Order: sequence, then structure tokens, then C-alpha cells
Amino acid sequence: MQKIEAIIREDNFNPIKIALEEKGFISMTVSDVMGRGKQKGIALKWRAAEHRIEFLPKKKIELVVEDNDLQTVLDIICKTGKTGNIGDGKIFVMPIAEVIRIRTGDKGTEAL
Amino acid sequence: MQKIEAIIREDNFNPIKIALEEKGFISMTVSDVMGRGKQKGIALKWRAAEHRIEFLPKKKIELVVEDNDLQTVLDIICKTGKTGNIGDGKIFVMPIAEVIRIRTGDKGTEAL
Amino acid sequence: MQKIEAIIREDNFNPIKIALEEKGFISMTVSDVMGRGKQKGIALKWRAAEHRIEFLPKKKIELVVEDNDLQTVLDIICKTGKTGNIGDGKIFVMPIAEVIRIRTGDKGTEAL
Amino acid sequence: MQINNGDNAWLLISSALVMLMTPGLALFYGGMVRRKNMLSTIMMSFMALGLIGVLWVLYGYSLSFGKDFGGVIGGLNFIGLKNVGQEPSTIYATTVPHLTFMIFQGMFAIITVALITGAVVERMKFSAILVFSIIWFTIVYCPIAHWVWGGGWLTNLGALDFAGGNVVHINAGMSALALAILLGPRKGYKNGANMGPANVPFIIIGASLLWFGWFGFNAGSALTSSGLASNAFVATNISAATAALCWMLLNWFYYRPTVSGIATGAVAGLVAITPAAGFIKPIMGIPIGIGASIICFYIMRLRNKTRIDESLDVWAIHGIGGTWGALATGIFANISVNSAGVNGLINGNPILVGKQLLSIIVIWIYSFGMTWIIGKLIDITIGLRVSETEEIIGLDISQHGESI
Amino acid sequence: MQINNGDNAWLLISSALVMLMTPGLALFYGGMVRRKNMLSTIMMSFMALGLIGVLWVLYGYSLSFGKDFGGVIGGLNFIGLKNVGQEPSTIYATTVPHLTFMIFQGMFAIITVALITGAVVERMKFSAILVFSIIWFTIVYCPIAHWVWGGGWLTNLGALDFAGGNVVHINAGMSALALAILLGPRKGYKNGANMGPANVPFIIIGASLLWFGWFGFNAGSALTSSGLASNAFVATNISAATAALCWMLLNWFYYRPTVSGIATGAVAGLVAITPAAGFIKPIMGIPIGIGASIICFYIMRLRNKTRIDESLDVWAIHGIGGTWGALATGIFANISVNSAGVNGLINGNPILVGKQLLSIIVIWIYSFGMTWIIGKLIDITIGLRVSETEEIIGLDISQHGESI
Amino acid sequence: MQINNGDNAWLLISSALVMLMTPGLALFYGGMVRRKNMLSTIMMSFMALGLIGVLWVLYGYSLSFGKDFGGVIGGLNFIGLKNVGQEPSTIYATTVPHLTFMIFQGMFAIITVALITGAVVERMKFSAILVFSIIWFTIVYCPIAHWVWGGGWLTNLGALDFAGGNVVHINAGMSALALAILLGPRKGYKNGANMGPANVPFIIIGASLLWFGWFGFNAGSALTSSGLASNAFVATNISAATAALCWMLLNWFYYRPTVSGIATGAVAGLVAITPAAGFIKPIMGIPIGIGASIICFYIMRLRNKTRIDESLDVWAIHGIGGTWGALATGIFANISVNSAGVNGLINGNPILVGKQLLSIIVIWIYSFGMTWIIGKLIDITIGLRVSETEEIIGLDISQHGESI
Ligand SMILES: Nc1ncnc2c1ncn2[C@@H]1O[C@H](COP(=O)(O)OP(=O)(O)O)[C@@H](O)[C@H]1O
Ligand SMILES: Nc1ncnc2c1ncn2[C@@H]1O[C@H](COP(=O)(O)OP(=O)(O)O)[C@@H](O)[C@H]1O
Ligand SMILES: Nc1ncnc2c1ncn2[C@@H]1O[C@H](COP(=O)(O)OP(=O)(O)O)[C@@H](O)[C@H]1O
Repeated sequence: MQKIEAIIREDNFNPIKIALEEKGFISMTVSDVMGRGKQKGIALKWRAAEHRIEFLPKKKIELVVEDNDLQTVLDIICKTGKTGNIGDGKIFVMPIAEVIRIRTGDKGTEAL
Repeated sequence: MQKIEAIIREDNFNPIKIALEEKGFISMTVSDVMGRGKQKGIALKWRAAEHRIEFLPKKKIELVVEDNDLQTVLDIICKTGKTGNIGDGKIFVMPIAEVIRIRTGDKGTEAL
Repeated sequence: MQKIEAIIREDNFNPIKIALEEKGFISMTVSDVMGRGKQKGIALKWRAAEHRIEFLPKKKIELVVEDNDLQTVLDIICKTGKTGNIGDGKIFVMPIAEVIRIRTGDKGTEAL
Repeated sequence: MQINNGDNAWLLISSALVMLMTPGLALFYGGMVRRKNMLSTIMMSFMALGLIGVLWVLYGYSLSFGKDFGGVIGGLNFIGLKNVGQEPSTIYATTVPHLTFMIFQGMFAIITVALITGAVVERMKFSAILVFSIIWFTIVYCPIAHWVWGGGWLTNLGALDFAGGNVVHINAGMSALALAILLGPRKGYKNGANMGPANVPFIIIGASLLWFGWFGFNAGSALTSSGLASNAFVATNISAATAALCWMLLNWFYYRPTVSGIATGAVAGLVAITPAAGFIKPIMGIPIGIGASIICFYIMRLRNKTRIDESLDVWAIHGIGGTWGALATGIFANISVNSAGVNGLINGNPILVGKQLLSIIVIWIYSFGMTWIIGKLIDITIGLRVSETEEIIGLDISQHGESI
Repeated sequence: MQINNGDNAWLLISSALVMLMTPGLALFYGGMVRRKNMLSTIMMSFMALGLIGVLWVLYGYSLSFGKDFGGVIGGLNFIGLKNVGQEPSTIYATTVPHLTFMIFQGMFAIITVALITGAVVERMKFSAILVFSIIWFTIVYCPIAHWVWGGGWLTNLGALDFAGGNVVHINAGMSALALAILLGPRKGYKNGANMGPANVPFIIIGASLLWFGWFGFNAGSALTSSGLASNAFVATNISAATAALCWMLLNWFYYRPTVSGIATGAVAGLVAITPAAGFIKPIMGIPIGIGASIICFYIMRLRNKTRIDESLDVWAIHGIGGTWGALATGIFANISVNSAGVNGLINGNPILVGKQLLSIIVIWIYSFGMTWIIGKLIDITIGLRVSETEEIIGLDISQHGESI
Repeated sequence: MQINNGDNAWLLISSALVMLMTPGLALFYGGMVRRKNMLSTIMMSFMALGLIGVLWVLYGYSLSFGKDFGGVIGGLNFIGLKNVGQEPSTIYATTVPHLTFMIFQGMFAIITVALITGAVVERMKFSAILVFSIIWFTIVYCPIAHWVWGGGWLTNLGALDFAGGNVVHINAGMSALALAILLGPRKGYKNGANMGPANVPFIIIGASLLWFGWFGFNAGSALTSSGLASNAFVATNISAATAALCWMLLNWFYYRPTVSGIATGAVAGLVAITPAAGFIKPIMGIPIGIGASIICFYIMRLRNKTRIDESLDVWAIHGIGGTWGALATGIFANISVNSAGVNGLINGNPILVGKQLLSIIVIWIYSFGMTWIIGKLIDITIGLRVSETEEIIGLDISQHGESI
């Protein structure tokens, strides 16, 4: 099993969610993060002084999937989440040793 | 070492925390996330139009433990976090390559 | 490639960010978390009743780097994030299987 | 009588101030619950602005202030605002338009209903709250308002209630207690779940709007912008300030001076001064405020030791705080302040304490008993409480389909 | 004439209340947009306090209420507050200082400009908003205010507008519609992006401050603290309460009783009663409120089915709600309430409906048309809309360099 | 004299408005600090409502407005509100109950203490703040209030201060500066830590409540609801609007038009007009507002270049803004506005500028010096500052055991 962490634009979250849904990927965990890519963000000013808020709000999607489904999900996110402008985000994939469903105690693929 | 990520109900957080404490697992990191499981969440309506917020608030617990302690911790979370209703949540386990305590520079088991 | 997750003090975030920037590590993802270390936090009271909020606000930095850069980044965080008092935080390192840039579809080191 | 434009300006703005207390309460309560129930808690107060706002003009004012029937209830002569016009009433507030007096009183009815909801947050069905509010308003609030202010039997008894200690606070507090007992505790209450406040700044914004609005509540109850209004205004501020300070110190003695604590203290002081504000020397706001703080603080701790989940302590603050205020009126009343009043205990008239006590007991019993009956009836018909799943998901989503 | 201190107290506090409506609106709107545009939305309202606050005293008051020129526009006799002093005006509000009347009217101009911005949130350039506001205020607001209240041709026609149904609400609503069409929809609108509200509690705080301030808006428009003020005050509260309740039920019928819904309903009720409050029996607030709720609710649903992204439904609530209110004034007006009024349809004078209709049509056309022209001109000069990148990043950061 | 009900209505509501400024300030300040210190910052203001609210009636009013002793301090004749009743005073505000005047003045004392706390946020011990507030109130505020308004030596000198430019703003600003220097900068200040505002919408809510309440502050200071009140009301709004607009443009010139900037500008404009509002033609609010904006903006930038962490710029806005206002009063005063005033520089009386300058210098020295001494004493006894660990954890948890 693999865990996919995708850092995406807030506005792309809904379309990605729907695209995943259509292919049957419903379960996921989402959180609000602040991100900064190569472009170094934007400097801000407050009252008369300056302070830099270079980070822009992003959505982080976490999705654990079976190895077989990995490519499908990656493709969906890439396709739907692409606007072509800087800031579209990144996807990180990492191996998962175990998954457990708390309600039943099921493990592994069963638990997904 | 292993990292445990548990997505649980907000209301179960306190009991789980206490149960872990009793067994000596005190250190952890917690965050607010929104989650959706197989049941597809709930559709919402705003003023006269419709908009779906299908995600429900969940707590995410992150806990890095020694390999030996893994099973104990998983059992505690499963037992305490179980209500038997849909939405109890999931636990993901993944391997950790290294841990460092910033204050001292200690590494590995030392740093936990 | 490795993913670094550092849980740090909110006030140390800015210096760490700047120190990383100077060495060319600009991209990162940041989120607000609540953390509790060995010191067990602080108990709180509300109106006339008691309730414990033992968790203190922390910043979580996520940074995916090439294997070569790992040590450099760890050193920077340790050095800049150290005050010597309890609560300085921890760093966790875990292996990443794949990175994709959504905008271009680039994979691996290319995508960083 | 002639309309006095100064009085009318004061009563109109006082009405607006009292109106603002209901949203203030919505925030005060909304900040204290868990995130998943914040909107539902806000809604419980806000709906009263709509619901009671309409019922009051349809029949509530008439039942409360209409022609007296046997000291028990008002008649139907003001139904649908019939005979309530721009001319002053000949009985009530004779220097302002009758409409002004009517709407000023209406704002009290609204906030009283909203106050009760603090006891039932995080678990009561919204439909049940609406039905409860309609019935309770009709057969509990209106009669009591009539007894105390509308020429009913408590008026004639000689018990003093300047701005609604009985009608609003004791009444709401006892009803809250009854409902909380009927409903039972929130899932997870005293069982590990963190019931801490979701948004402390909202608590302070709410308390501030309450304090601000209370100047209309109490000083407006002079019904003119005379010296009596000033007396009530000053007494109100003194009691609120004293109680806030005193609660802060108590809080500190046991733990820390919390923001939610000082806000709660201020509200306790405001409650306690309400029946007294226009019958006592303003400086007596100091003992009244100190009493309010100490009594409510310890009662709240006591309540907290029980299994009764009277969630936001409406009973402790409004019920008990109001009871203290009514007694304090009996103790400190001074006829030199208000010729329509009488002297109290410390001015040589212990009998007033007895009258106050009697009126307190009546309200305790009537409010608690009637609320219990209404609540029971609703419970066995449409049900009082949301389902367990709905409670777990939170009332914002389950009852209102919305989240913050 | 002599200054009446009661009247002046009422008008001054009413002015303060109306001032508070603009920050109230800022929160009402700010809560409804996405997190990344909340500050920019707040700023759009708040800037009106500064910009229009200054322009009003420089020339706006004079153009609106100065010596009439051919029924079309006011003269320059009050420019820079010349001849506007502590003495009462001989024409307007003759029992309070001329300065009081001037500033009370100024608060209306401020909020009208702020209202429009609800249509353009999340995509209009801040510089374009400033330029638009200056021009629109000068050639749309001031003339209309003059026509209706300043002795212009609509005054003489005999159309009734007690507190600004035409001047404020229809005017703002139609202008909002024109601007929204010119600007085009937000990126992602009806295309997957979640446009849900960022902060529902802010919506309720905003609506509460609007309700509170509206007492000054409507009851202050009596220009004295007389029985007429009380009449308007009560009518206002009844309509708001009724419409809130009614919207809640409609919402429930289709889905759930939402907090944002009840807040919107209250505002619709407040809008609709505005032109009528001082010409009708207060109890008529009930049919007016019901009408407001039903009409605005369905119009909003309709609008939502189109591609027109009139984002926060200024047109549906203020434009259509105001239109209903103007017609309702024609239907329910009753000369016994206000000797300066006339009877309406149900009191045997159908002709008033015709006059109301005429004034509505005039404002619809003038506001929409002029706004379209001004908007077009700005579009082809400095541009109306932010760049795509700026829109994606959000206006808070791109326009104001700040984030919540 | 006879009570004028219109005047009393106006003064009572003005007192309520000024009371609301303190919670407004709590939000204005609370929004500007870091998340971990938001509650503590709010608490610093809110506690003044309790603490000073009590001290004022106990002895503060007497020290400030009691029978004059040698021009320096008031006597004890009003201690515990003795001789302060429903009858008008024979000296102050002779058309309203003495109690009204007393409480109106009390609200000024409360907000002045709250204002100072902006300088010490995020690092001063709560206990030290309480002790400081008690002493400072007694030996700094009360004497100055007496000198300026209570028949003391500055009254007799002929310096003008309509609504508290000296007593409230310069006084608070200079004291803030002294305390900030004594305390030293926050940990991490100018050293990487992000000190950005936690909640910009709170800043705007706070500023809006301040603006709203300031109508009571300035127009209430006319002490009647006369033409003079209207004059002050309008001048206040003009200056606030002008300064908000002007600050926005300055902000834009260097960077972007920020929301926190426009809010700050409005407050600067309100501060500057305070001493002048009842002595100048309202339109002079324009130059005064422009001056306030430009002066405070650049002073704030300057201060920011130093190592003095006067955290929320109380000195720059209130100290310097108030100083400008006092000078501006000397420049623009016009006896035709207020027969109790005099002409200023542009009306041919340059000597007034001199008197204003003298009173400014006195307050600068007295406030700064006394605050320094009090602060030093506290520092060497109980300590001014929290421990480093407490500062890192944040004052919400360490001082108040609570978090937002
Ligand atoms: N090396 C990294 N480690 C962690 N997060 C990253 C990294 N690179 C990018 N991100 C996240 O991805 C987001 C988008 O990256 P960005 O460089 O702006 O977009 P793009 O890849 O389209 O150029 C960033 O805001 C940040 O949250
Ligand atoms: N495959 C997954 N990837 C990421 N998060 C998941 C996944 N499955 C479940 N979750 C998280 O776990 C939570 C609980 O899952 P849910 O299916 O509702 O409960 P249950 O497992 O009891 O049926 C979800 O809200 C979501 O946050
Ligand atoms: N085993 C762990 N698993 C997850 N998070 C941890 C763990 N240990 C520490 N943390 C995180 O690191 C933070 C700092 O740890 P703490 O023990 O307070 O500091 P220090 O390591 O300096 O003693 C904690 O607040 C928590 O968020």
C-alpha cells in the first residue's frame, strides 16, 4: 500500500475530489497547509512596517491506496489539478507498512 | 522506528490521549483535518443555493514509536477509539528512517 | 529522496525558514499543529470548572529533499531551531518513493 | 399625556440595545461550545429574534400587558397591536408612544427565550426548541410578565422587580435547569470528551455586547430618561464591574484569571443588579456585585460536581444570580431613590425581603414545573433530543446543514 | 425653529447606528466569500466610510440637498458645508441642527456604495472600485437622492420612500446587477470551485449589526423622536422578524434551516420595510416581511440558475426586495400613520401603486444604465478586473498585501 | 437646574458608547498580536472595565472632579459617590443628573488605562499590569483629569481640550512609551520572529466599534444634545474618514492599501480630532485628519526603525496623534462654534497655540516621568515581565490558563 500526499491549489480541490470520486476513490483526509514553491511567495506589509507572508494557502490531500491503484490516482490528480501556472503543487508518494480500520480492527487491503 | 498516523473522531481524542498516557506514551503531535470515508459524507446547502461539504472534522494523531511499542499503541488506539459506528477512523503505519531531538541533537531511540 | 518532518516552535519558524532559504532550500509546506512532549503540557481551567489543554501550538515543516541534501537540511534546522529549553521539537525523516510536479508531470529529482 | 421626545429617544435606543443583547448572547454561548455545534448554538438564540418577535406582536404583548383578568393573565385587547399606537398608553410609560413601550417589552421576551437555550446546546433538536419556545413563551413567559409588570397579582403584592430579575433571569434559569435534567447530559460529558470552548474571543465579544445592551435593559426600564434612568445605569455598571473583578480574583485564587471567567463574572453582576437597579443607591452595586460573583462562582462549581449537564450554567448565573438580585433588592431598597419603590431591610423594612422571597419561590416553582411538563410532552411526542449519530456529527451539520 | 434636544439625541444616535451598518455589512459580506478574499471584501465596504465620508461633506450633500435646479440636481450652496451649521435648516428636519441632518444623510450614501460591492467581490480591482465609487456616487447617488428627498421631481410626483427603498436599495441592487454582468463570473464559478462561505459566524454578527443599525436607518428617518419614529421602529422589527422566520421555514422546506439563511431573511425583511416603515401600520410588517422572504428567496434561486455571478445577491435582496417594498408601500400606506403620507391601495387609493411603480422603473433604468456606462468606461481605461493570477492567489494578498 | 430629558438621553447613550470602546480596543489590539497572546491582550483591556469601573466610583471621580485643592487635585467630597445623585451638579453638566456626568467621565478613565496596554502586550505580567493600573490611575490619571476638566490649573490657564486629547490620548501615549522602554522588546523582536497580526478581521471589528463609540466620546463631551454635540459629531466623522482615506493612500504609495492600515488611519483621525471637535468648524476635520495621517504614519515608521518595541504604537497614534490634535485645536479654534472656547491661530489668536503647547509639554513630562517611576518601582518589587519560558509559551496560557 502507498500513501499519496498531494499539495494542491485550494480552488482545484473540488474538481480533483469529484474526479477521484468518479473513479471510486472516495476516502481521503484533507487539511489546510501553507506552501511555498520555487517562486518564493509574496512579501507583505502591515500598518507602516513590513512583514513577509510568503506562504500561500494550499490544500493537502492524503490518500492511502493499494499499489495497483497508485498510477490511476496519480494520473487523475495530475490531470485535474493542472492549470499550467506556477503553484499547481506536488505529489509525494511513500510506502505504508500497515493500515487498520479502527471500527473493525481489519488490517491491510481489507481496511482500505 | 515507526510513525503511526491515526485519523480519529474529535470526541474520541481525549479518551485515547488518556489511555496512551497511562501506558507511558505521552509525546505526540495532533492536528485538525477533514476526513471522508466510504459513506461519502453529507451534502450541505447555503442560503438558497446548494454546496456540498462532505467532509467531517477529524483529529489526526501522529506518534513516532519504537518498533517494540508499535503493537501496544495500535491496540490502545483501536480499543479506545472504537464506537462501532461508521467514522471511527483509520490508522496508518509507516517506517521512519531517522529521528532527531532538536534541543540536544540526539538521534534514533535516544531521541524519542 | 527523503521527507523531513520537523515539529518546531512557532517563534523559531522564521529564523529556520530564513536559514534554509540562504542555503537554497526554498520549497516547503507548513502547517499548524498542537504538540506535547515529555513534559506533559499544562493544565487549564475554564470558568469555574477545569479542563486540561496540555498541547502547545507548534509549526510543522515538511520538506522533501534529495538524499545528498538531507544532512545539510537537518543541520540547519537543528542549529537554528535550538534554544536549549524543553519544547524545541523533533525531526522525523522518512523515505519517499516518488515525487511528481503536477504542473509538468515531471518525476523524481526533476520534480523537486 | 404628551410625548416627551427625550424619553422616547431614550426608550427607542434602549429597545435597540436590548435587541442587540440577543446576538450578543448568541456569541457568548456560541464561543463556549465545541466547534461542531457553534452555529447551532448561535441559531438557538437568533431564532428567538424571529419567532418571539412575531409572536409578541401577534398576542404576547396582549397576554402580558392587556386588560387584567383576575390577576392571572392579560386580555385580548391588544391582540395584533390593536389599540397600540403612536399615542402614549394611559397606564404604562405615559410619556412615550405606546408602540415604544410595547417593543421595549418585546425585546425582553426575546432574550428570555434565548437565555434558556444555553442549557440545551449540543444535543436538543432544533424542531423541539421551536415548539418548546412557542409553548413556553405563551404559558410561562406571558403570565409571569403579567403577574409582575402587567397589573397581575405579584404587582399588587408589592414585590419589587425593576428590570426583570424575576421575569427574565430567575424564570430563564429555572426553566433551563428543568430542561437540562430532562434532556440528560451530552454524550461524553464527564467521560473524557473535551467540552472546552471553541472560541474564547467570541465569549468576550458576546459579554461586551451584553454589557452594552444591559444599559438599555436596566436604565431603559426607568421608562423615562430621568434621574432614575441614570441611577439604574450607574448601578448596573458598578455591579458588573465589581462582579467581573471579583470573579477574576476568585478564579485566580483557585487557578488563573481567565478571560472566560471575567466575562462570566460580568454577566453575573449584570443579572444580579437587574431587579435592584432602580430601587437602590448605585453604590450598593458593590455589595450586590460581590455577592453575585461569590454565590454564582461556588454554585457553578457545585453544579459542576453533579451529573446534571446544565451546559452553559444558565441556572447558576441567571437562576441563582437572579435570586440573589431579588433578595438583594429586598435588602438594599431605598425609597429615596424611587418613590414608586419602598425601603428594604437595611432601611428598616424587613417585610420586603419576605415579599421578595415569596415572589422568588413562586417563579421557581412555576417556571421549573411548567417547563418540566412542556418538556416531557415534547419528549414523548416529537422527541427532545437528536439521535446519537447526529450528536456525534454535530448539530451544525445535522440540524442546520452548515458548518463554520 | 428651536432645536429639540430629544430629537437631536435621537438623530445623532441614529446617525451613529447607520454608520455602524457599514462595518456590519463588511462582516456580513466578508463571511460569505472565500478565505483568500475576506479582507478584500471587508475593505470594499470599509473604504466607503473614508471615501464617501469625505466626498459627502465636500460636495455630495450639496448636490443632493442643495437648492433645486430644475428638479434634477441640487445646487452648490452647501458645498464644503457652507451654510450648514448648528442652526436647524429651514426646510429639512427643522428641529435639529442642520449638521445633524447632513451627517445622518451622509451615512446613507456611505452604505449605499458599500452595498454594491457585494456583487463584485473576489475579482474586481481595488483601484477600479475606488474610481467607480467616486463617479457613481457623483452622478448616480446624488441625483437620485435629490429626486426623491431633496425637492427633485420624484418628490413632487408624490411617490413615497420613507427611508431609502429607492435611493438606497433599488439603486444599489440594480447597479450591482449591471456591474456583475460587466465583470463576468468568478473563475471557477459553477465549475467545481467551492464558493462556500469562509466564516458563518461573521455573517450572523454582520446581520445583527445591520438589524441593530437599521433602527437608526428607518426610525431615524422620522427625523424626530416622535410617535412616527416609534411606528417606523416597530414596523422595522416586525418585518425583519417575520422575514427571518419565513426564510428559515422556506430553507427548511427545501433542505435545512441554515444560519446564513435566517440572516439573509432578516436582511430581506429589513430592506422591504425601508420605504414603508413610516407610512404603514406596524402590523403590516407581517405581510411585507412574508412577501420579502418569499420573493427574494425564489429570485435568488432563479438568479442562481443563470450564469450571472451576482456574487452575494445584492440584486436579489436589495434590488428586488426594495422593489417589493416600494410596491408594498403603495399597497399598505395609511395616511393615519403619517400626515405627510397618503393612503395606498388597500385604503382606497390605487393611484399610489402607479406612482410607486413609476419611481421604481425610473430608478431601475437610471441605476442600471448609468452603472453600465461607468463600468464600461472603467473597463476600457484602467480595467475592472484583476488578472487571472491575482484572482487565483486571492485579492487579500494581491490587492491589499495582507492575509487573515 | 432642571433635568433636560433629551440631554440625559444623549449623555446616557454616549456613556454606553464610550463603554463599548474598551471591548472595541480589546479586539483592535487582540487582532494585532500573535495567536498565543490574543486572549492576554484582550484581557488587558477588559480588566479595566472591572478595575477602573470600581475605583472610579470609590475615589477616582472625587479626586478628579471633587472640590479643588490648590489647582492640583480634587477633594474627597464625592468619595463613594457621596453627594452624587439624581440631581444635576451645580458645576458640571447642569442639565443632566450628576450620576450621568460621573459615569460618562468614568468611561474615559477606563479606556485610558486600556489604551496604555497596547505597549506592553506579549510580555508584561498580568499582576504587574493590575498593580500598575491602580497606581497610575490614582496618581497620573486623576490629577491630570482634574487639571484639565475639574477646575485645576490647566483649566484656568485657558488651554482647550474638548474631549480628552490631553487627558486621554497624550497621557496614554506617553505612558505607553515609558513602559515599553522599561520593559524592553519582546523576545525575537527584530530578530526573525514573525510578529504579524493573528486576526485582521478583529482589527477591523475593533476599529469599527471604536469609531462608533467615539461619537459618544466626542459628541457626548458637549454634555448636551445641542448644536455643539452635532458639531463635534460631524467633525469627528470627517476627521476619521479623511485620515482613513489618507492613510490608505500613503500605504498604497509605499506598498498596498492594507486593511490594518485603513483601520489605523481611522483611529489616528479620531484621536487627533478629540481635543478639537467642539471648538472648530467641522470641515476643519479635513486638514486635521490629513495631518493626523501623515504625522502618525511617518512617526510609526520612525519608531519602527528603533529598538523600542512600543508594540502596538500607542505612542505614535495616541501620543503623537493627540499632540497634533492639541496643536491643531490651537490653530483652527473658532469662537463662533463654541462660546466657551476662543479663537485660534487662523482666527487671529496665536497665543492659543502657545497655551496648547504648554499643556502638551506638561502632560508629556508628567505622564512619561510618573509612569517611569511607577514602572521602575514595580519592576524592582514584583517584576514587570513574565519569565522567558512564559513568554515563549505565550501569555494566554501562562498568565490566564486559557487558549483561543
Ligand atoms: N520540496 C518540497 N517539499 C515540501 N513541499 C513542497 C516542496 N516543493 C513544493 N512543495 C509544496 O508544493 C506547493 C507547490 O509548489 P510550487 O513550486 O509553488 O508549484 P509548481 O510545482 O507548480 O512550481 C508549494 O506551495 C509547497 O507547499
Ligand atoms: N484510504 C484513505 N486514505 C486516507 N484517509 C482515509 C482513508 N480511508 C479513511 N480515511 C480517513 O479515515 C476517516 C474515517 O474513515 P471512515 O471510512 O469514515 O470510517 P470507518 O473506517 O469507520 O468506516 C475518514 O474520515 C478519513 O479521514
Ligand atoms: N514521539 C513523538 N511522536 C510525535 N511527535 C512528537 C514525538 N515526540 C515529540 N513530538 C513533537 O515534538 C514536540 C517537541 O517535543 P518536546 O519533547 O516538547 O521537546 P524536546 O524534544 O525539546 O524535549 C512535541 O510538542 C510534539 O509535537
